[in-house]
Amino acid sequence: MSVTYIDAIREAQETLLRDDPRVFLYGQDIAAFGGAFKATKGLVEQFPDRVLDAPISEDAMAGLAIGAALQGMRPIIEMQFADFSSIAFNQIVNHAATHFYRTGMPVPITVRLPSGGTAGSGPFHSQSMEAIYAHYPGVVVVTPATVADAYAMLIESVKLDDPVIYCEHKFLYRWLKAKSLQGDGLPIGRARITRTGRHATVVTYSAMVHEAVRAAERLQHESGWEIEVVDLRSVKPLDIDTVLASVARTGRILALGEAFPWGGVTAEVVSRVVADGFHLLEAPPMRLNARDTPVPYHPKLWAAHRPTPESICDSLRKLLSY
Amino acid sequence: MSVTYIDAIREAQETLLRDDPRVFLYGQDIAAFGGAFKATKGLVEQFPDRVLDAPISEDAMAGLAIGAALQGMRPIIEMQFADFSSIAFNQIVNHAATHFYRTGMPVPITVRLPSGGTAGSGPFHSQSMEAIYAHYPGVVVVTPATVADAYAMLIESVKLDDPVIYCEHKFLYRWLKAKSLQGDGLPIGRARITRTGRHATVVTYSAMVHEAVRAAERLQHESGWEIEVVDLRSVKPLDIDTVLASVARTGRILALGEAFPWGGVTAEVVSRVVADGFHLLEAPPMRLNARDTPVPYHPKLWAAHRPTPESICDSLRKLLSY
Amino acid sequence: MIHHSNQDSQRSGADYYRAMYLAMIQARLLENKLSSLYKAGKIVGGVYLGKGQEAVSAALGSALIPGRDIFAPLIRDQAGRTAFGEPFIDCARAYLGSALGPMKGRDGNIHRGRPQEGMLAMISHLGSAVAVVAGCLLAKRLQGKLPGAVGATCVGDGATSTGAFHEGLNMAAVEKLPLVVIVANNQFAYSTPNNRQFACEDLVDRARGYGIAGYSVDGTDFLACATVIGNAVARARSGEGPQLVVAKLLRLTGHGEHDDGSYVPDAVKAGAYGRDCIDVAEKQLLESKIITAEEIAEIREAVAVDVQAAVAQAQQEPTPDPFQEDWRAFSSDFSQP
Amino acid sequence: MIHHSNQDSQRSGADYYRAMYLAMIQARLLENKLSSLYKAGKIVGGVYLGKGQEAVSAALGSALIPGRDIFAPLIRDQAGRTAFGEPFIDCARAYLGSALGPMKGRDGNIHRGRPQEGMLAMISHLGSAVAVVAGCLLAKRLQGKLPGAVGATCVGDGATSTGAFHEGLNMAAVEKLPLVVIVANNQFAYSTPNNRQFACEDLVDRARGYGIAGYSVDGTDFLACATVIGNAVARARSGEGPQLVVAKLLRLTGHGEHDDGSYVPDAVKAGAYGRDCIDVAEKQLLESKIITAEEIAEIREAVAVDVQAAVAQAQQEPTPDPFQEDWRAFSSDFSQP
Ligand SMILES: Cc1ncc(C[n+]2csc(CCOP(=O)(O)OP(=O)(O)O)c2C)c(N)n1
Ligand SMILES: Cc1ncc(C[n+]2csc(CCOP(=O)(O)OP(=O)(O)O)c2C)c(N)n1
Ligand SMILES: [Mg+2]
Ligand SMILES: [Mg+2]
Repeated sequence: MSVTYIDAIREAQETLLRDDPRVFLYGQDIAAFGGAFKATKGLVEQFPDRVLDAPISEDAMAGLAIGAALQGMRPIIEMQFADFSSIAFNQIVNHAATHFYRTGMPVPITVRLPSGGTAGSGPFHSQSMEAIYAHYPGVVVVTPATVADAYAMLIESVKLDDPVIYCEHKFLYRWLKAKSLQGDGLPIGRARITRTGRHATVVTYSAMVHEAVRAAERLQHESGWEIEVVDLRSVKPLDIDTVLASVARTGRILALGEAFPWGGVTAEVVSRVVADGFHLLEAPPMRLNARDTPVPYHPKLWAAHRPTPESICDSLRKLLSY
Repeated sequence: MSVTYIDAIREAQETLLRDDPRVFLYGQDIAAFGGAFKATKGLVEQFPDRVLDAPISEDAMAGLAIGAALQGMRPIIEMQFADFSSIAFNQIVNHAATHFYRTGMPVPITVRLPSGGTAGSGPFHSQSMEAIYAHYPGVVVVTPATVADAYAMLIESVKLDDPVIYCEHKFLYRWLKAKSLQGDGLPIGRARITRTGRHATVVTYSAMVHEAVRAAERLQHESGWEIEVVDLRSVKPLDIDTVLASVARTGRILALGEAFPWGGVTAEVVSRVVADGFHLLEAPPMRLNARDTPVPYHPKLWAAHRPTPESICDSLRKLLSY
Repeated sequence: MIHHSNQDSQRSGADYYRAMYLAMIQARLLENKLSSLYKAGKIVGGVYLGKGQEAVSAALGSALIPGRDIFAPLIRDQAGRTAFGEPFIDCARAYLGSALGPMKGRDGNIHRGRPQEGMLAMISHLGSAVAVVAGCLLAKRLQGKLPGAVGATCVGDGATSTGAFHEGLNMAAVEKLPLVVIVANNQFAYSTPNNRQFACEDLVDRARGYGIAGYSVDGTDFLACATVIGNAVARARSGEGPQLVVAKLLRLTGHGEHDDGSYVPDAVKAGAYGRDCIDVAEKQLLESKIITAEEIAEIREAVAVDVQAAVAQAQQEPTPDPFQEDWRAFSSDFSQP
Repeated sequence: MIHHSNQDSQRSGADYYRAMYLAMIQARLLENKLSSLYKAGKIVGGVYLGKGQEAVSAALGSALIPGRDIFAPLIRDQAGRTAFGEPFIDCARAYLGSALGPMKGRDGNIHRGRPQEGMLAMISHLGSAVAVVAGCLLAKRLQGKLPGAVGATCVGDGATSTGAFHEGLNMAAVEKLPLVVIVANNQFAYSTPNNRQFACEDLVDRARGYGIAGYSVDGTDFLACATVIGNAVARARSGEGPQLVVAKLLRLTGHGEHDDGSYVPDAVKAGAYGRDCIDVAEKQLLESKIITAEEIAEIREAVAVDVQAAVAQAQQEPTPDPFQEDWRAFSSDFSQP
């Protein structure tokens, strides 16, 4: 038996609906159709009142979720693509995110963002928006990279009292498989050492974890370098301790992400590492992000826009040769 | 004669309207009323067709500007507060920002964002959103800190073919005065050394330039430290060369900003400095931002939420004592 | 403070009128005090008053049932807030920056609420409460608590131009939720007149496009507000789906106390909607013998004392101490894995 | 390729019908080819077709004047695009990822346009074109080029729920711009039926709430579309302000070619709107003797050749080379101070 990343998301929602009557799902085409990516397939049949199709109104979808959460529910809203959450931006960052600080009453909503690039998806169906949301105080932003994390972190997201932006990577949906949903029980806020190494650390998250591991394997095979890969798992809160511990071992860090290069997760990681771990560094911390253009449509351009095992290896070689 | 920062913004718009028939202004309450902050006072009388009141529709305001720009105009839209541009977010980052890359045709709009905190303004009238926009490829983000820059950079913004987010700081509106509008002619994309020094560099922008200078003066007076202050002027493009040249002289850097602490300008600055200037550093690069909560209403909380000359001095003392 | 007795069901008749009137006086006297405090430099930040809009706001607030219904007041809803049970001290604390009270000085002025008790704390972004109230009602439906409950919010004429207003109202209509939306069309959004805000003849013409009920009312007419708004709430309560009421009136003050409202033409001020709804209320209540002149005097006197007491209390209270603040935007504690 | 002759003024009568019909056949045959290419794995990414919606789209595109008017097509507007003058090769290049053509492989499929020539390049976010077209028209007004010009866009039933649609339409109404908005109500937004999208009886009921003209039309009826949409464009052109046309019809294909549309009930498919507007067009044109059976056959044959040629050309063309790309999102060069 094998279970995919999208299966895990579906299973988590089924578990949540079954175990917690406060949970309901709201999103475009998620009921009878089962969602654009089938993340809610079959759920409306089991929970007919709690899986609801939404109009094309992302702002109001988020608003509705906030209201329902204030009344004790635990809504999960599905954006059809992360890119369309730009319409829900105001409700998320100004309403949900500020509410606990302002009133003492948290807003436990979970916003599912099908994120990241796939070949041929173009500028408006490929975005990685984690840095946008993480910039704002009051929102948790999680970025599962494994099947087990996809499952466990969605369940944990819904249990958290704070609003959570759950960034699920579309590239992993059907490509990433595991034997089971069983994970290691790490909570949100804790990073994982996905691969141990001695010579350099790659800090990354979401689909790039897999590209980093590929690059690491290639470098090990080619030249014996042992690269440690840290999967942040959540970008806010960001587990800088685990990152620093890794850098303490390796002395070198590459922060890797698929998002646009200005600011973002990699900048935050590097800035925190140099603030607290400057003395640990044997080489300048490096960053590798997507290029500074919209995500291109053509598969050849797309493949050159995001980091790849090749470009990660290039960066690592530079880092290692410093 | 003295001219304030808000005068400069008004004058720039008057100059633009007078000299360029492609320019028009669109925004809530900007015509007869002259704008919430009087940045357009008297302009509708001079240019009755080109100063237009908008409905409370920020998304459509940005959309309208994009369309007008595609037809050869040079719209300037005023958001009543930067915080309300969250409603225009989609049109700005997905429509205006991507258009040149996608079609080869640039979208010369200028979006004025009355930004930053003032006492008693609270979570929704105090935000600094430069990092949000700068994250996206295709938008220029400028953050004038002086009266002359407020004038010259608004004029330059409108002349640029790319979309520009013009972040004007509300705290400076009436507080900041100059003898004239005359500046030094630095273009967008070039930082300025506002104050020279030898012992540490503070890299900042917008209202924080003045707080940094105050802190520098205090440290000089108290203990003879000579702090260099770099005003980025535009956060995208970001003039890392000027920053690196300063760090080459001082060996120490504090990146300072008024925005939320996760990511943002300070993280981008530090990450670029360590990438290219690691060998120049004699101490870990530091950051100082606002606290990680919404901007509080109460003046006492607000004053402790943003960096102040005191907290900047504290950071600098730490930086200097490393 | 004179309290609005907690109702179990929607008020009607004389009770409703009296509750409305009381709330209107409470709002007016409290807001007059806020205005003086502002002018005396005792309030930092904006002061936004509902002068001239009390009848509309009170008609809504007095028709709602605290503890059962949801109310999302906007900037000119002091009367509705009071009618819904918000004590003066909440207002005084928010404006004066007391560290006690629901917002603890973290947010101020009209950005206050008691969401735990069904009175939402507005954010500034206009129109955004509509979907949030719809969500509260959807939750109640899922929880089996919807029968007999309603949710309500007020917006201005300007807020009807927001995408949020449209998306929220359409969504509520699709879900047939008992949502009452009052548009207080005071003819201006800050300085912007209706003809720069919309092009329809009457905003109530929007109701049909959402498939919901729509009513117009003269917002300065106390009894008419009671009837139209009271009925709209009652219809929503009885399961007839969203209700839109468009009340026409005039703001009898600036947009905020910093604004003299000089852009409002004299002819408009002198026109039909320029009258003060409190004068109208008193006249109507006296004529229909629901209240006596003595009672009016008593109410005004008692309310003035309550206002004074609330402000005095808030003024003595501690302001927030940045060193005591925990500066946390998360309720979860992530420091302990 | 058979070209749509550049009109100087809006077409009418037989000319208009013939132009519409040609565009419909062009769209249908081109899209059939796209569908085959997709199924053969020759297209990466989504393929979105306008099958069943050609009459509406062509009625609009054929009523517009290229070079003078603005057109913002949406996902099911191949017919309107062609009628407005977009050559097949633009479509073929966008779908097949040619490095030539307006989007150079940077964007694909329906996200293409020639904004320099008044045909906007849509972004995916539904509803966002409405305000942009309004802006184009406002620019024309300021430039003194508005008289005789119009701007038009199509949206689906689903897109009417967006805040962008509302804000844009309201803004255009306030400015009384000659904006024509066609709502192609194909009864589904992806899988979502109308009753989960809105609660009004007919979307045309929204027109009054914006203070603009509104018309309904059977979108499968060729002649009716010509009349209603043609008239709406003519009215806008003559200065009567924004025009809303709601066309009822059915998408005769999935949402995209990846989708079998199995959620559309058989009864709906078999119902009045399930008919193919091209069949209707041919019947009506033959009956009214505007066109002969031979002409139809000739048009179909000639168009098939044009389609083949465009696809063949695009298939031979180079795809983008990442090493040649300049990877710049700014048109300004900031590297030289
Ligand atoms: C989305 C948004 N844009 C702009 C503002 C700034 N603003 C605050 S009140 C106001 C005018 C509101 O007018 P209206 O809705 O008619 O309410 P009124 O003040 O007349 O009661 C504006 C533009 C805002 N709060 N929200
Ligand atoms: C703001 C936004 N949300 C979601 C989507 C995803 N999406 C693409 S097409 C579509 C359905 C559109 O339905 P409708 O407007 O009726 O047009 P149709 O496809 O029926 O022609 C959806 C939900 C989008 N493009 N934009
Ligand atoms: Mg108003
Ligand atoms: Mg549709």
